[in-house]
Amino acid sequence: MNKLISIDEAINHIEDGMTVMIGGFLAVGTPEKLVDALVEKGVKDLTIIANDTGFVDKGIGKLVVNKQAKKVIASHIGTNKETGRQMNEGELEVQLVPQGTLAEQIRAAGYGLGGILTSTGVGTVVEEGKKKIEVDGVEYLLELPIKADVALIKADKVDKKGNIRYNKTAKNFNPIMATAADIVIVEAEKIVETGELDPDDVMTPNIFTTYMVDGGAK
Amino acid sequence: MNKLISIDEAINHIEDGMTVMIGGFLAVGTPEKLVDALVEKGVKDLTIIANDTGFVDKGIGKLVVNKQAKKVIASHIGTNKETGRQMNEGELEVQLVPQGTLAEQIRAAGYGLGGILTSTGVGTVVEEGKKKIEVDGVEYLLELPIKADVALIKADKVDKKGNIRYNKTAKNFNPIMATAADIVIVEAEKIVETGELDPDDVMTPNIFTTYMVDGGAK
Amino acid sequence: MDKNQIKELIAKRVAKELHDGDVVNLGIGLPTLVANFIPDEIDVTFQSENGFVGLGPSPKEGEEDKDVSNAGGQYVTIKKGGATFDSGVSFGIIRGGHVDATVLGALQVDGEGNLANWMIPGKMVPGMGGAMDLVVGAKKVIVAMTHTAKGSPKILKECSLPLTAAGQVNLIITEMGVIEVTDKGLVLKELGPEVTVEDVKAATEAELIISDDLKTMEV
Amino acid sequence: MDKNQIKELIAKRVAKELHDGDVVNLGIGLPTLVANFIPDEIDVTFQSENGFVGLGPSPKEGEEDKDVSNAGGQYVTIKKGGATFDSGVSFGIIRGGHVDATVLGALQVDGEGNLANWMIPGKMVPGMGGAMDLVVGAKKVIVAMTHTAKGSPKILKECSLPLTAAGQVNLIITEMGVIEVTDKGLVLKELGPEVTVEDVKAATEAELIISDDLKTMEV
Repeated sequence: MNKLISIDEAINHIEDGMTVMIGGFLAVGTPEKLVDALVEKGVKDLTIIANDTGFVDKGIGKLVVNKQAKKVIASHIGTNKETGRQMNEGELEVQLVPQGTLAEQIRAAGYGLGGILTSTGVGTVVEEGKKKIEVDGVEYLLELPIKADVALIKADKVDKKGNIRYNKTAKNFNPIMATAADIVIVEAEKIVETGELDPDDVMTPNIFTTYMVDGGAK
Repeated sequence: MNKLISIDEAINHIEDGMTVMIGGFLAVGTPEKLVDALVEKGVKDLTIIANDTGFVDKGIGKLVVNKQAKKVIASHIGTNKETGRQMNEGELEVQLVPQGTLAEQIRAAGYGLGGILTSTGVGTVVEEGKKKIEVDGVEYLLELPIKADVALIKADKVDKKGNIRYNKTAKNFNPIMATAADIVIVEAEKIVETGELDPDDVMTPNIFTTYMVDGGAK
Repeated sequence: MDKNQIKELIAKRVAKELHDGDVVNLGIGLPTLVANFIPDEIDVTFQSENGFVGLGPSPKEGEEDKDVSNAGGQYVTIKKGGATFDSGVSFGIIRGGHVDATVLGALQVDGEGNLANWMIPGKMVPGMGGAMDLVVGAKKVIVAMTHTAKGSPKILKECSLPLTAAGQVNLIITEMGVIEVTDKGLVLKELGPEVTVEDVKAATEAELIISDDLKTMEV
Repeated sequence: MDKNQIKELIAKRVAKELHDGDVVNLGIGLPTLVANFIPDEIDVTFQSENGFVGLGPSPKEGEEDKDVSNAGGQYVTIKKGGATFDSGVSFGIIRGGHVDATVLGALQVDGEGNLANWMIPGKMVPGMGGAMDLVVGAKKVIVAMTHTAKGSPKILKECSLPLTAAGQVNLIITEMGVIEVTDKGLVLKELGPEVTVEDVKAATEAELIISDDLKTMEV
């Protein structure tokens, strides 16, 4: 099974109306080449799940500026004015989620949990519409899994079998999102031979990787 | 802050009646020197949380044989006949938990979740006494966090700041347990200087490590 | 067939259920043998629930790594391109549906796809280990076992032992045949060598629907 | 005091709340300055919620690593002995109570320890980012802010803006004083330089209990 494909082939798996998770934290660890190719292809009505919407000219923000999203699920949109503008003018639905809760919801989808209980958001607008569950006198919100059709992941290294290694703070949501989508596409700075990564050095096991593309070194 | 102490000093933190988590999977990745010291000290009435109770002469089983446990929470006790004997004769309380559920319950305690929903155990004796929650027509069990007073962890390497690296399948429950106890004691085969472990190579960040002991290379 | 031939037959037939690219977890005992019968041209990744993918063969004597074992505690090897992880990730992989097939033995299976394989009250209570998670989480659950135990049927109308999971079994492979668990009940799809449909019916307590397209088990 | 002196005063006073061995998360803006005032003899580990512990100073120009930034997106460094991890682990650390103190700014705080710092409806809706998790999860929540905004009190009887969290604030440090949130209400423990108790009361909408042991803020 050859998982290494071209960026164009990879992007062909993304269609109008799909739900797409994209890694990165303020554009650090975002697969920019996949995002650029997605902008170029111009698929529409995407639901984008990400920590934030980056900047107007960097990271996930480029998709928002190009009006390819109908909905964004994120913890923060403040660094991209266009997201706020589209939201205020009713062009874009934005669902704001506490960052730690978003991470757990994605992990829950990837790891087969029906949901998790968290205190985060209790007593705030975040609890609206959610089931509350009391355990030992403490009130928690039941937060449900969030999964996607496709996850776009940024790696430092990937071996040809699909084992992934991330660099420093470019991890953020990437390892979690890699577990929670039907198709996982990894943009790697370096593609290495199988066996070059020691089993203990792998951060995302090969079984999660559907495809990988060569992002080239910067 | 010097976290490196002797095995005797470490064991002095464990008292009669405490709840102790111990890493390992059929004695692979169990901190044997800490267990031996605990056997020697002879503290009693422990609640032991572990994947399994190892063997009569290896791993956690030695504590059972020495009658130091009043309760065991584990996924498997079949490799240690003494655990079964004590259970059948009413000398020891044994709570059996599916392995994946046990891992999530410990993680939930370490990571501040009020519980998690899982399908594992639905329709079996595991669901007895547990709250059932339906989400989108699927029934889940609410499994609650499990934490401990002390966790005994086996590492391959630890740096002097407390950053941990595990070897191969000796990870198992160790990284999760390291998050879920008031006092975390790490037995390392090698103590290395701070800085020898790259930040990307650390598997358990230093902030979880309370104390470490030199387990010596085997 | 002697005992070993029976085991080999079952393991060989199970191997044919696995596809290129599959992630598979093999239980302790008979299921372990399946790894020996994967054709060279297909790439199957074995997951070991104690924490890795890329389970390889046993090491040569003297070359064991004390920190590399399988879920039964035996020393094994990790193949090139394998990856290790903790129990949380391991069962995330299992529970999250990232394991294509799990192969395990059974004490009892029934027509509803219920499985009992972890305890006999008052007699044997080893614990469920990872079995409950595997059976609930894996996309396909294959029970691989001898058809009867000391002459008594193990495929029952209703399991009498405590369940490992309710309604999760997809396929039962024994030396007497291949049985699919369907909404309508158990369907005998393939007949083992040296047996007749009547033999299988006699050795099975549950109702059996005989497939219109009944074949002989090929291994 | 000019604006910078005020910020420095607040940051210096916050620094005195931190102890040897503490794990601390500093919010964006004023709280970031706290790192500059930790005495050499104590070892404080800074956690950055985008995924590491061991936050170090800004890199020299030209020495930035594109993959090492803080939660504000600025290039930073990781100290020797630091460790990186994903967002799941990062917020596990935060939610699980492994962060001893979080220091953050506020739009409003009230006598119940409620905090509002993430949105002004119809005007500014940046999102809560990691603030809600930090405020709920950290053992001690320190609000570090100027006492008023354009002359209007920010310490109110009741927050009017959407809350970040209910009842989680422990300590409020401004240029006018140090205020502890207690079961009985807000207690003024220390008085800022150049102000009187009456000044603080006038600039605070919430009721203030004046500590019997009122001290002058020492920095």
